[in-house]
Amino acid sequence: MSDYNAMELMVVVAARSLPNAASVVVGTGAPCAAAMLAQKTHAPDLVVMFEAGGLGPKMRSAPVSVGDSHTFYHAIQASSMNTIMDACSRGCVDFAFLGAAQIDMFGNLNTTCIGDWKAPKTRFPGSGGGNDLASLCRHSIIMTPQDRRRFAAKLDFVTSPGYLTGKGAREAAGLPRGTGPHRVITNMAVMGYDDETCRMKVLSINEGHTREEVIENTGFELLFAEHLEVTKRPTKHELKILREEVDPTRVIIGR
Amino acid sequence: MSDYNAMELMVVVAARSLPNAASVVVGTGAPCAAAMLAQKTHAPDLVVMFEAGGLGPKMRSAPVSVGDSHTFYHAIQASSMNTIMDACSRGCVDFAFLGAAQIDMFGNLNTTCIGDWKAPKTRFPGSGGGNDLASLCRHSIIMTPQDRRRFAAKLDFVTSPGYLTGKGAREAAGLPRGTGPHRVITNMAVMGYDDETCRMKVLSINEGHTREEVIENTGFELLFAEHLEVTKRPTKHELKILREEVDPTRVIIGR
Amino acid sequence: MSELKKGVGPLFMDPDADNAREFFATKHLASRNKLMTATEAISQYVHDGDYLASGGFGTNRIATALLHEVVRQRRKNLGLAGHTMTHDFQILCAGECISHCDAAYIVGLEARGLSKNARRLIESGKMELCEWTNAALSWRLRAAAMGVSFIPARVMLGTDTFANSAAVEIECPFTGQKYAALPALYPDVALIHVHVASPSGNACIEGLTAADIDLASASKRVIISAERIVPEEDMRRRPHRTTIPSVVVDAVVEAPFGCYPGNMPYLYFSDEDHLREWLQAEEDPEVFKAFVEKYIYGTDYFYEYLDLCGGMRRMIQLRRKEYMVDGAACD
Amino acid sequence: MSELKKGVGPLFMDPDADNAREFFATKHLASRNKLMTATEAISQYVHDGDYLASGGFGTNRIATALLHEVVRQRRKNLGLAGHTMTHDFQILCAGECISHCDAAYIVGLEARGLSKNARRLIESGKMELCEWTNAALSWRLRAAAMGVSFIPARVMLGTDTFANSAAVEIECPFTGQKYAALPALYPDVALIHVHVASPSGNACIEGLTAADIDLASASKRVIISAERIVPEEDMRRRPHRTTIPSVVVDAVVEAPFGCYPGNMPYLYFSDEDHLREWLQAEEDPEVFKAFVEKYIYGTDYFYEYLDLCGGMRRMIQLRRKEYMVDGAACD
Repeated sequence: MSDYNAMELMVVVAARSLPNAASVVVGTGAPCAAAMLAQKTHAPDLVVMFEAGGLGPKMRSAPVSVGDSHTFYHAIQASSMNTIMDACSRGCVDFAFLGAAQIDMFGNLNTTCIGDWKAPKTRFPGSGGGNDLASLCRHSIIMTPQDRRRFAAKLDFVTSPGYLTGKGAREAAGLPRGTGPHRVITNMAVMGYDDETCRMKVLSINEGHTREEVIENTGFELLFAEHLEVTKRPTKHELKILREEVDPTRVIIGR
Repeated sequence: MSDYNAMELMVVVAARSLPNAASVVVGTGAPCAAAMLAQKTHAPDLVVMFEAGGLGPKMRSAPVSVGDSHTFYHAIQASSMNTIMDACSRGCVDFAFLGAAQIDMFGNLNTTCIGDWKAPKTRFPGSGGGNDLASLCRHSIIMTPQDRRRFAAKLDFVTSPGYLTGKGAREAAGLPRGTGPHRVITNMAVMGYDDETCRMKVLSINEGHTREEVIENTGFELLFAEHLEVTKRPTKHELKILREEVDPTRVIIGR
Repeated sequence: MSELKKGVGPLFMDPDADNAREFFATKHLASRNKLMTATEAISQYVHDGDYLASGGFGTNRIATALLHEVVRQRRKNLGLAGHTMTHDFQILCAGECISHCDAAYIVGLEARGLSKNARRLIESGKMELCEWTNAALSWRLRAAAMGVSFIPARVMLGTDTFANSAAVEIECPFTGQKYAALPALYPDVALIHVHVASPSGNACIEGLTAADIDLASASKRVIISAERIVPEEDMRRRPHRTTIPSVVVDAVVEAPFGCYPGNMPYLYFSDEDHLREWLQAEEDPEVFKAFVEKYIYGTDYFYEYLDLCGGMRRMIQLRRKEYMVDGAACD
Repeated sequence: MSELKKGVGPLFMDPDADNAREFFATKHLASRNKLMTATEAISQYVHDGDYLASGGFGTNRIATALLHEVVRQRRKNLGLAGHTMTHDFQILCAGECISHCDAAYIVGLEARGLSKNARRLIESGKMELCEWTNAALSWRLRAAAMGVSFIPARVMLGTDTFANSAAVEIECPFTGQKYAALPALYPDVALIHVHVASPSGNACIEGLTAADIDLASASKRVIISAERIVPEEDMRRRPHRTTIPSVVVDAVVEAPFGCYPGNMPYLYFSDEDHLREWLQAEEDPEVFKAFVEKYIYGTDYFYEYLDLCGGMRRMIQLRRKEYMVDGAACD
């Protein structure tokens, strides 16, 4: 039916959400592919950063680690973790890509454990730089598959802050003014956050999926945009660049 | 009478006060000459630092500025002001040489102004790194000419901390435990500090000077060591190294 | 203002700056030859119960040769600073060396997957954890490097990460802004792999420094492993290129390919096949036991491990792979 | 615990981290050609009333060419971060540009003596001062670079320097230890001279960095002057040598011998004769007026000043003098 897969669409949507000359901290995999695609399409001046210290590389291929040599290939600077984290804290970084094992309606993220923290059923890596980026960068973007287990009513552990308990809660907690979750990009839909309630709101639904399917795969009540749209499909040009230049071996976008 | 001048003696005394493998932050002029002399005599492993960032240079000649190229000639590291100040704060630095326009009986120093601070009769440079080194290094050493104006009962401005108001005052103020003034080396005498009162105490008097002369040239009451000695004169070897290797142009030790 | 909160996590190390100063006062600063074998360095400077920190970042510029030696010498009850530990954490878990850990990123190997053995240790409750973030741990090291017992930061606030950390909330005396106060972290010993070092320990890192500059200053003892040892004068000729000064270093170990199977910037890329082999071996505890026996306990020197992994042929392949990232070798 | 004290000095700049973040959000990060003349850079980025900070240390690696231009364009009512300012302070005082100053080391030229003109300005009460120390100012810049409104330090405590600063005492929430809380310092504009820069502003400093790495991050605008401009790819080939990244830089000015009469590490030594000439001219206000007229107001470009001071012949002498410090040129 469609001439692209779910991951390709997600990467394209993520790429489009990055304006030119903005700065973004990315991880490996899909976020990095999105940043590379943005650079090769509408955002040639996008400044890409990695939390281990890579600042503004000219990436030829995607890194396997956020600290490997790809992350500072012909970079502006091969710096340090502190340099990047300081820049985030100082307010110099516009976007951060984050992942999570669980996300709630306010965009809070769990990457620490399933079950009780003291005796976890499953231990995950923990915050890493996730809490830092979610706290300090202006906008955070999540790319994740959508299912009820992951989109949870209550997190087993709040590793990284979304809007916490709602409007004003970040500022009350001491987090920098004017920061917070921005987009959630899944295989089914693209979501933002309601200005008033800070709750997750579906902005567009991906081709081949339905509103009902999105609701079924979410463990909490979603808001929907008044003018719900179909997620704009990738252009031929975007797909060509993504497939031929960004991820020619299809490690990220699948085989 | 003597085959050395007052400055030569002061430099030699200062050099002797620096043990091997200790670390010392020095300024230009006499302190730097003292450190160089120590390295060329009993303390080859003395680590010399400069507040602008020079760490462990192999100095061929004395710098004109604490930040010039001499201060990191074949050094361990050409670092930063923060690197040096952090090391002092961390407790890695044993000695610091300081100067002053005024010094009181507790070794407090004024390098800021004469007269009222708001409308000074004379404005001096201020703390520079002086307060930092006096606060953070284990022992501070002053080299200065001795006169009543300089050795003052009350400072016009306490720029850098000696023992403040006496025993325990540094710790009460929040300064690091076990730090404070160590020696005052003048053209007339060598002074230390009394363990109980933290007041300045004459340890030895330089050849050609008297106890009375020292008292006359001091604006506050001095303590005297029980066994007051004559300052040990420079050896031939020390003078030879000082004159031929450390300061062959006699910029520091005079012509 | 709302009440100021406190994390309930354990504070493993004393943040007191005066106590740390007393230690640093005893540190021998003289420039001397500190070259020794990995066996000697770990034997002399890493003791049971020590709090350890590992340099680099995950699989990048990690001190694998030194970490293997920690396992080989069967150190136990170590504490650990866990800012993005991946394969390094996996190695220490293989030896069950760690009993408590300041955790920011552990058990995972980024996109490669999770370490089953490390998860088993944690899920069985054998390791006491305190939660932090990567930035928090790097700033805790910076506080220690600065000789102050705490530093304010704007991370962790409002989350369970904070609640299970040892951070406390404070207010800025100038703005009233709420901050997380992070306690200084002075590790007992740091293991840092570098490109080049002199026998006295002047070390140069090329590429990302991660948190290693502060780590080297903050740690009570520092063991450097280096791809290459160069004469003192080579380092002193360009003193602005010294990344870690010899005055903070206790031991220097020559360890070519000492970061394998990790990625050493400009020199060799990570061995993804071997990292996959580790993860696969961990699927079965018995298989993994044999795996660790073969690669670590069964070897005396790190070069034996390199030989078991394909030796020079493999190293040259990884070198070529790295050059394809950046055609220009570093000089 | 005894009562916590507060300095009574003025806080010239807002330490609020959220306000600073709002500014940094507007900063244009794209890599573009920022090359311009000193005239253009000062005209565009330094305004009357701005709070200025000068890189380097006293007479070493200072941005003389840019400082002359600030005087030439007759900027007034500037604030100043005065961590070891010597000849740089002297230049700005020659133009009577400064109305308020965070003072750590001013009016002196180290062992060379005191600037009579600078002293006259201060002793006449024409400059509002707040007292600090070198470390305090460098840590205030670090706090700003870290995006926090304050940082704890163990200096100034118990002295009149503290009393006449804007620092306040606080207690460590972990140890109860008393600290001086230093407010973050975000200068409006920094003038930093470097060895090499690319047109986008990737800059490399060789030798001491003084406080310039934090200064470049902390400042709202950054003007770089460089001995040499190199292609972007030259800087990007060894990204670990970048001292100041282009993302924080607003303008790049080519200025060979741009630190004269200061000392540029590895390139040329300070001109002690000319520095003496400055100090001597200041002995008589009329003589000094003519001196400043001749050397600064009477010139349009910095190279005219260099020519007045002996031109290439003199520069080559100073180059030779520097090489005698270190026979090996830097590469």
